[in-house]
Parts: sequence; C-alpha cells; structure tokens
Amino acid sequence: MSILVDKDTRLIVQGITGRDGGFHASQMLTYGTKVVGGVTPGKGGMKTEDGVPVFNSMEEAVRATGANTSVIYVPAAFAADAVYEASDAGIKLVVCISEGIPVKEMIRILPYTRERGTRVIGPNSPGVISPGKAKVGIMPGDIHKEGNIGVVSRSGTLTYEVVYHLSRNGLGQSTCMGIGGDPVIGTNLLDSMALFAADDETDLVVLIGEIGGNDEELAAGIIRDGYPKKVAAFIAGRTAPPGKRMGHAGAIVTGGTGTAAEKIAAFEEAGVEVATTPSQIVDIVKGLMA
Amino acid sequence: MSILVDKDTRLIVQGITGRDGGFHASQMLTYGTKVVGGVTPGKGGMKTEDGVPVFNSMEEAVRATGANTSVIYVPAAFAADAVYEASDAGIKLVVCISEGIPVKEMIRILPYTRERGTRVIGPNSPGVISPGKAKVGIMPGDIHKEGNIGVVSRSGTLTYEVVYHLSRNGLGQSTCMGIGGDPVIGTNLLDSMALFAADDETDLVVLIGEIGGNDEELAAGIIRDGYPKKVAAFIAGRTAPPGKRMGHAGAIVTGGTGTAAEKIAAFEEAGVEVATTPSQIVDIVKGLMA
Amino acid sequence: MKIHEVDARGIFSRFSLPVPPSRLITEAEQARAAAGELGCPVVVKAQVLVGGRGKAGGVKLASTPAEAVEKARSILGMDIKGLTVEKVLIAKAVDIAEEFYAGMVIDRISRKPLMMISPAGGIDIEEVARSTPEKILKVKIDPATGLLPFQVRRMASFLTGDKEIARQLGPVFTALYQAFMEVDASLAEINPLVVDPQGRVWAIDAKINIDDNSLFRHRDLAGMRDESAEDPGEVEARNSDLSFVKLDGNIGCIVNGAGLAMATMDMIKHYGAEPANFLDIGGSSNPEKVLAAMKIILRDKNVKAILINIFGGITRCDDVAKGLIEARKNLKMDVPLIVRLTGTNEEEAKKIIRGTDLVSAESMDDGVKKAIEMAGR
Amino acid sequence: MKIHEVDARGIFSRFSLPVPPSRLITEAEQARAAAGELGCPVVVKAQVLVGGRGKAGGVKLASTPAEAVEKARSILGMDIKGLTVEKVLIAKAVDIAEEFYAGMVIDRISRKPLMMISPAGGIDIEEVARSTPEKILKVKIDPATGLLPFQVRRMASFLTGDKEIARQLGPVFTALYQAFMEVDASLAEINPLVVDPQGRVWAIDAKINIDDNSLFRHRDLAGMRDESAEDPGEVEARNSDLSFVKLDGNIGCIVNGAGLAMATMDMIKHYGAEPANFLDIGGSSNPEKVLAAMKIILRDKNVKAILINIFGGITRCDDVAKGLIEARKNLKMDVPLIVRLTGTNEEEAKKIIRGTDLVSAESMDDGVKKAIEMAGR
Repeated sequence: MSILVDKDTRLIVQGITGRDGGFHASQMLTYGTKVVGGVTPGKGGMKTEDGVPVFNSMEEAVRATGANTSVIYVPAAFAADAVYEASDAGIKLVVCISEGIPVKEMIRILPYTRERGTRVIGPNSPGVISPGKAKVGIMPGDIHKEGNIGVVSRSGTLTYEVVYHLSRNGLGQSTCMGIGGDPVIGTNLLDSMALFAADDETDLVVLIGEIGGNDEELAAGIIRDGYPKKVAAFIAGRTAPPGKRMGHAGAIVTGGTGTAAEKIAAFEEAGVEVATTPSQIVDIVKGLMA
Repeated sequence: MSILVDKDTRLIVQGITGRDGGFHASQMLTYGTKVVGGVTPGKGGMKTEDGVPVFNSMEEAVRATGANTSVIYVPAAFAADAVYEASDAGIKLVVCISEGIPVKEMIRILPYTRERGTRVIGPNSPGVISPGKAKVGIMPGDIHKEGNIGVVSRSGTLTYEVVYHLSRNGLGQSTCMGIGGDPVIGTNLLDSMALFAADDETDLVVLIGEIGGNDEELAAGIIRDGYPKKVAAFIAGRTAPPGKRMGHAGAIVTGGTGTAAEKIAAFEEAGVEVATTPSQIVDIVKGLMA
Repeated sequence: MKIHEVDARGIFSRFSLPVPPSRLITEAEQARAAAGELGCPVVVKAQVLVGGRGKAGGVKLASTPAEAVEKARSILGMDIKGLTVEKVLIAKAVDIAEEFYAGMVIDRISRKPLMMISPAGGIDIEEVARSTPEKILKVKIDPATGLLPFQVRRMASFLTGDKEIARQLGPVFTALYQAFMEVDASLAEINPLVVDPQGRVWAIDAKINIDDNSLFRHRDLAGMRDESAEDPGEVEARNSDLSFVKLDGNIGCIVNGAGLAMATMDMIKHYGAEPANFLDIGGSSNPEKVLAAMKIILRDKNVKAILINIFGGITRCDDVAKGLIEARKNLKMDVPLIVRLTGTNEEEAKKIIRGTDLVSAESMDDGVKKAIEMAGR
Repeated sequence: MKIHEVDARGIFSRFSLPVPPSRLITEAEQARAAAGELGCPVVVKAQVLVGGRGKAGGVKLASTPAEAVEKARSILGMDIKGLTVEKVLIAKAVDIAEEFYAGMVIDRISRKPLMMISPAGGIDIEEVARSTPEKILKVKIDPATGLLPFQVRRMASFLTGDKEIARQLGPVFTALYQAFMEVDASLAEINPLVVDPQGRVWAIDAKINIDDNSLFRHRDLAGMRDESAEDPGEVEARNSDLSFVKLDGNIGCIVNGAGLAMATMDMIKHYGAEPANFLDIGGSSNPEKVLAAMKIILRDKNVKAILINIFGGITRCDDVAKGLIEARKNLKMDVPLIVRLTGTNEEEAKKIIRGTDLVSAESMDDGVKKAIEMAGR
C-alpha cells in the first residue's frame, strides 16, 4: 500500500502549458507517474512535447482520460477556480502546488470539495510521492526510496532535506506528503496522520511541523491518546521572532501562541522524540525501529 | 422500531409561547411525547401552563434538557433562523411546521444542517408520529394506531384522511410523516423511503404524492429497481389546471411536467397500485397484506 | 408571483444586463415621443402576464414613430388569453444575428440554483427540452460560492466559438445569477439573448417570477404585482391569506390543506361532477377566514352547492364551525352547505353545528356525494 | 499586511460601524482646526503600526483646540518601538460607561471565520484569553450563511442585559463580519467597543490586517501599505518577491523554502552562532531573485558570511548557481559565500560553480559549520 497516490493514479496537470507545469509534467512522467492529460483553457487539442494531450476543461479531460487525480500549477488568481473545476469534474485528489490563494477562498473551497468527495492537498504544497509508484508534485524523485516510513510536513524543501537523510541511511518511505504552509489547508496534520494510521505499509510516521497554529499540539494529543504508529518529529522555527510571518502565510507566532517551544513540549509530553536538526531524524528513526 | 421519533425523543418546542406552539405542546404532552422544554427568545425562565420550562436559546435549552429533537412553530420570517439555531445546538431532528420559508433560505439551510448532522423534516410539514410512542407535530393523535404501515406524504390533512381510514380498518402505522409541500424540503420522498426500508417494523409503505416536481417518478424508479417493502400510493391533483400553484408552493404543473397522470403512470409501470380516492387505499393495503 | 416584462427589464438593468432602452406607455399617442427618443426601429410589446404574446399578435415592429403609434393602438385593448392589454412597452429594436436562451430556476432534486442555456433561443424552451434536449446545457450553482469562472467558460463555449461574444457572455451569466438570487426569483429568463450583426450581446426580453414566500422581505417587489391580470377571487383570497384557484364546475369547495383540497376536487370529478374551485383555508384558520372563503366562492354564480371538508390538525374544527355559523348569518346564501368535520375539537364543532340547516356528512365520500346530489336538484 | 488605524476606521465607516468622526494630520498646528471642527474634547492618537501605543504615550486626551495642538506636537516625531510617529489622528472623544471587545479572525482548525467578543474591552485580548478565558465568547460563522440572527442574539446577551444596547450591537457585529470578509482581512478588531453614558455604542478604535495573498484583488487596499513603518530590506524583498525578516546575528542566509530557511536559522543557533536574517527565495526562482537576495543581505554590515542553502525541487539548482555567479560579478562583496546545492539539476549547478571562489558545502550541517567558522575569522 501507501496513501493517496500509487500505480492507479491517473493524473491531469492543470496549467500544463505553463513553464512549471510543463517542466514538472515531464519530471513526473519520467518518474513513472501516469500523466494522462493536461488542461489549459483555450489550448485544448494540442499535445505537449511528451505527447500528453491538452484539454480546454477538466470536464473534457476527465471524460477523455478517466483521470482520478489532478495537480495544479497555475497563477494564484486562477488557482481557486482550478480546484473548483477539478472537484466538479469528479477528481478525487487535487494536489495544489500553486501558492497565494486568499484564505477567504480556501474557506469556501473546502466545504465545496468535501461535498463532492474530493480531497485537497495544499495549497502551497510540494506534492505527494509514494516512492517507486507515483510522484505528484515538484519534489525531486531521486532522493526518495521505497519503504515503510510515512512523512508529512508543512514545508517543501525541509521535507526533501529530511527524506534525503532517511534514504541515504537506508530508511525508505511509504508516502511523503507536503501539506502546505498556509493557515487553511485542505488536508492538515491530523487528517494526514489518520491516513497513515490506516495504511498497512506505514510503520512509522515522521511529522515535520513549524511555528504557527496548533496542529502539532493537537497531533500530540492524538499520539498521547494512542496512535497506532511510531512517531518522530521535527519543528522548524525555534529562532523565529514573534509577530513576523516566516515565509509561509501560516508560519507566524501571534499573541505568544504557536511557538516552536510549545509544540516541542507537547510532543515530548506525548513521548515523541523531537530532532534538533534535520539529519538527527535518522538517529531517532533508527532508535524507534530497533 | 419505527423511524425518526419514539420513546427516546426528547423534544424542544421552538415558539412555545405562541398560540400554535403552546396548544400543540400541550397536545403532544397529552399524547405522551417527552416535551422537555421550549424556546422563545426573551421569555426564558418562565414555565408554560403544563410546566414546561422556557429558555431564551436552543443552546441553553439543549444544555439544560439533553434534547435531541425540536419542532418549530414560529412565523415564516423567523423560521429559518430557528432551524439554524437548532442545528447549531446539536439537535439531530428538526421538524419544521412553520410554512412560508423562502426557497433561497432552504437551499442555504440544508447544506448547513447536513454538515452538522441534523435531519430536517419540512418546512410546511404536519410533523411525524410513531403511534403509541411519540408525536411531534400537529396531527390529531387519536386517529393513529400502532402497526406496521409506514406513511409518507407531501400533504398534511390528506395524510390524516388516509390514516383515519387505515386505523378504522385495523391497519396500524409504524410511523407517519408529512414531508411538506414546498419545492425544496429537508427530507424528500426518496429519503423517507430509505428510512422505512431500513425499519424492521415497517412492512408496507403508503406514499401520498401530489402534482409538481418529479419525486414520485424517482420513487417509482427505486421501486422498480427493487424496494424491500410493499408499496401503495395515492396522488392528489388529477384535476389541477396547469400553471396554477395549488396551495403548496411545490404543487404546480409547469411546462407540462409534474402532472398527476405522469406520476400515476410511473407508479403503475413500477407495479404499484394507485388509489383513486383516499379511502380506497385501505382495499389496496388489505390486498397487499393478504 | 409573475411580474411584467417592464419590471423584469428594470431588475435586469439594475444588475447591468445589456437591456435595450425602452419606455412604458398606456396611450397609443405616447408611442410617438417614445419612438422618437429611442430612435427607430422600435418594438411595440404588449405587457400581459401570459406567454405566447408574439403568436397572439402582441409584439410588433415599427420603423417610424407614426407606425409605432399605429401598432400601439392595435395592441392596446387587445385580448390575449383572457387578459386585456393596458400597457405597452416601446423598446429600441435590435437586429438579430444569433438567438440564445439563458434561464434560471431552483433544481428541486439537487436543491441548487440551476442555470440553463441553449443556442436555440427565441422559442419555447420547454419545446427545446422535449425535442432536442442536447441543445440545453444545465449548470448547477453552489450558492456558497456563486457562479464560478470555469462554469462561465463552459457555458460560453457551449453557445459560441467567438471569443469576443464569449467575453460579453460571462458578465451576462453572472448578472443573471445575481439578479435571480437577489430578488428571490423562482424563475428568471432571457429569451432571446441575442447577438446583433455587430457582435454585441443584448437581453431583448425579460421574464422573472418571484418566490411568493419571499415577499415579506421584498416590499419593493410586492408592489409589482398586477392584480388586474388575476381573477378577482384569487386576489381577494390572497388578501385573506387563502389559496384559491377558480375552476369551471358548480361545486364549491372549502378545504383545509392543499393535498386534501386537491383530493376533494379529484373525488368530485371521480363521482361524475366538476369542482368550481380549489380553496385551501390553510392551518391555524380562524372564523374570519372561513367567512372570507365563503364570500369568494359565492361570487361565482355557477356554484350550486358548497362542500366544506375539514380534517382538523392545526386547524380546529370548532373554529371552522363558528365561521360557518357566522357566514350563514351574514351572507345571502341560497346554496346548500354540506359540512364534514373530523379531527381536533371535532366534538365541540359538532355541538356548534347541531340544530342548524347545515347538511352534515359522515365522511369525505359521503360529503362529496351529498354535494353532487344537492347541486343537481 | 497591517494598515493604519485611520484606514481601518475608514473601512469600518464604509460598513456603517459607529466610528466617531476624525481628522488625520501631519503638522501639530493642524490639530487646532481639526479639534475645532470636531468639537472638544478630542483624542490625539499616534498612527503607528505597532500595539501598545497608549502605554508608550502615543494616545492623549485634549479638552481644547490649543491643548490638541500641544498634544499633537508631543506625539508627532515620537519614537514608539522603533517607529517614528509621522501622522496623528484627531478623533472626537467619547465618554465611556462600558468597554467591550469585538474581533474577528479565521479559525485554522474549523476553517471558518471566528468572531470573538468580550465584556472585558479596552485591554489586551490575549491577556484576557490567558487570565479569564470565560470572559471571551467565540462564535464560528459559516461563510455560506453569514452571521445568523441567533448568533447575534447570543453575542449581544453575552455582553449586556440592556435591550437598547443589545439592539445597537446586532448591526455592529454584522458590519464587523461583512467588513472582515469584504476586505479579505486576517484580523479585524474593535477594541474597545464602548457604550457612552447616554447608552450609545461607539467603535472608538479600529485595527485591520489584510491577508497578503488577497492583495492581487484589492488594489485599493494595497495602497494602504506604509513602507515607512517597515525595515527597508523587507520592503525591497517584497518588491523582489522574496520573504525576508531581519534578525540580529552575523550569518546571512539565502534558502529556498520557508521551512528549510527556518531550519537553517535554527541550526546556526544550534551550532552556537546567530542568523542575520530569514530569507526564502521561494519556488521557481530565477537568477535575478538570487541577485536581489544577495543585495538585501549585503545591506546589513553585521553580516560576516552568507550561507546559500538550496534543496532543489521546483527551484532548479542551475538557476541558483547562475544567480550566484552573476551576483559575484556585479556586487562589491567582501564576505565569503558558502554554497550548498542539492536536488533538481544539481549536477549542472555544480559544473557552473566549479572553479569559482564560492565555498562548496556537502551538506546543510557542513554548510552551517563552515559559515560559522568563516564568519568568526
């Protein structure tokens, strides 16, 4: 198994004729992902250099290809519409790489997608990869390795950093997912943990959190109450000053809450060891696996 | 068994200090329904003549009484808010007797209540009764009799008429529900049939339809595809002229669709016998029971 | 509630739909100035609350102000499906290159606003739905999000391959949706939505029905009701909070509940006679309502008997009985009154009626049969 | 994005919140006319984008126009938490009988707008939340329905038992919600929301933060940004589409991705040094962005070494390498550049860098250690 994406993933790339969409469509194809089509309104009928057919709308694309998943690489002003369109067309998993969607749009999108049975990852997500099966997103495929560790993270490149160390030390992954750094996201830390809890192939979950919000504290509560998998954690932002947005819209300490110290304390109270540097995750995981 | 209401029903009457709310609260208490409280904003703290405590809000009422059901008798302009408030307070079944809620409110209410796990009956419903167990609504209790027939109807008094004949002929009911005559209602004919299908105590369902919409046609489709209970039907409005709203907001033949003839034909194609007068239902039911 | 085209145009204009300018007139001679101001050619359109005006000759083109007067004169006073034309609209004419249809209703099953568009505009959309349903695209709109850009693109490309026309259609769809929602419409139609030879889009007709249940919060719209276009009994019934529909038979009915009222009419027909009306006195009725109902039915001189069929629930039988006695006292009434009362406070009601000349019926069937028999005498 | 009180008051007024009239001035002498027009007493309020103005002496009462001038003079030019006061607001003063708090945010967990109200107004709401959380009522609002009447009743009765005050609070809550949603706010606060001795409700302070992600559709609001209240490096970074936060250490960082950037800062601290900044060059970065990042960091004379930590994904390592080479060419640069590049197009990048004076690091740990060592030389 694995979660979210695998050999049955049939992917549409929304914004495939853009620079990033085109580049990563190629990369995903090379990795082995079944990229069955792309969508750019007004450019339907053409094919990409890789031979992927382009459609004018998600409805056409899904009808023609039987796609079940989409990944979004469109500018912020059009990204919300791309999520709605994918959900309306019956897509079950939408991975939104695009960043910059206003929070007010997200709070309208998520009830809409839930009503239609669509799961959203992101926005501002690096994507989801089940090594050896499918890659949907922008992460470099070659740093991953098949295995039994689930990785969920609010960050992008920090996740690659952690995965890089895991793989080099022979610790493969079932699925690695970046949930995005915005305050309101389609699939949060808790949702992701529930997915991994139900996955036979995942034996251990690495949680990569950061300052802002209290998802990590809630995750710690779930672990304390009995989570079926082993857990290791890392929290970014110990040195972040309060009141400043640290890149991600959701990474901000406000009114003294959402600090890294609180999150680390919550995990430690729940018996979860928290790494102080990304590479230290390896030692913790090895310890838990032993 | 039975559906929706029974001895575990703990009822709040919304609008209990009004004429209708007060009268029917008494009637329901007399029938044996557990009327645990009432709500009228600004009148909290008093008790009704029957000793039912009145609260200012549904939240207070539910906290104080552990209610799981509410029934609404408030003017149209306040009825939508009463449904929202009940759902927000955690009420699982809201029976809306009030009529005159704009359709645009209903299409906002129903996603709201669904998200919160609340079932709405109505608006413009006469209520729900499980004879011998609980009565939530305005129907005269004494015409009902315990038994194994489920009755679902878009009408109020027409239902009493049919039930009256059933009971006088020894044919008791598991639950009788009026779903309301508006075009957009919380629980439609199909939803009601699904509830009866899952009820052990119901052996036969009497469907009382009328002109307008195509719920009856869809119900006929479900029966044709294999419905687990026997069905008898009645359709009101054979003589209704097209384009005229016949009392109920939803009872109108438009563009040649929604006629009684179409609905009767659909039922007959599905093998359901349709009575020509309310009293004739008795003969059909007796035939099916034999 | 139906409103006149002129009012629907006004609402559409408020939402920036491209409605050609127009003037409403009540005297033929006013057409001269109107046509002069607007510039000819103009269309002269009867303002009546029924469909099929065009076929009935109620819509005519005029190429000069003098011709506009002449056409207005021929239309004013015309009878269209029983309604007299008292007002005509003089509207700037638009040359037509293409005709589309755009309309909105609430979809009862999905419980969502539904926009319907078709490249086959200008004709009866119900006919299109029957004969060529593939020419209608239906798009459900989520009221929480409104009409979304991808839906606008889908609809525009269903109607046209022309990018410039498509660009104009987006705001039309959005405005139609907004107008529909804002005024609590049950129907809003632009038929036809036209493209002129220069490629400009125009909404040259407008139809809006308002959800009656919403009128309590739309005082401005309630004023658009045209009572002259309705049966006087129906107007009076509404003012007394009764539901009434006039029919052609001779047996009047007063019933509580719409379903039971329809079933009563159906039963009259079933036993071989014809109902004179549909009349639902509703729930919570009081004696005044029964009196009002009686007066409305007695307007109709065809009525030979009145059947009162009441099954008490929220309606209390004693209230109805009191109303009947009062009506009997106050109204000149030479038709027999057959009364069937069952349900809440039935015994009190029977006590009130006992000893009067009201004919008591034991059941609905009994009441209907007695009414038919007495009407035939 | 934070906006000044005066702009927040303007937005609140647009939604009919009861904001006392006011005038914005930049010269103390202007206070005389302002106070004269408004009528004394007036409040003289420093317009700075930080909290705690009152405690810092930036808010003063004046009972005559002359006193207003004097108070304005004392506040203009004042330094409040590192910001110089350049504008003051002269607002009509309101006598205070009761002080409430009303605020709105988006609740991250329920993903809904959240209104928070408290009878303990006028003080720091975070302090109330810590010490007496029972004095805060939180109400989640469904954006599909808006604030509902029952929620308004609940909130009003939480604040007051007075019916007349409650009647005024309803429209205040509704307007606060509408303003919050319309301008895509991430925070909107009225603190305090006061009742005067005559029982009238007033919003005497206003605070609004705007969701940065929404600025593309609020050109009018984007103009309310006060760059003078920000670090010049942060302004320059935003204009180059970079995320930058200035800190006090001596090791500059250029990192792709916010999480990795934070982890880099944390690691510098972990190994005993201090980061000079947070800087995320984001995804899809191009050579121009790397150049801009370098320039911003080099403004800070404390910086003794710059660590470039890139893990390529959507960012291509070769783009970054090109930017570095270009920066090296164009910028006067006397600090060492430690470069760690891993991921997409890593090999191409390494080819580009080979043979330059850039210090190559094999890992993040290696890069951080080398940067600390070189900064200490």
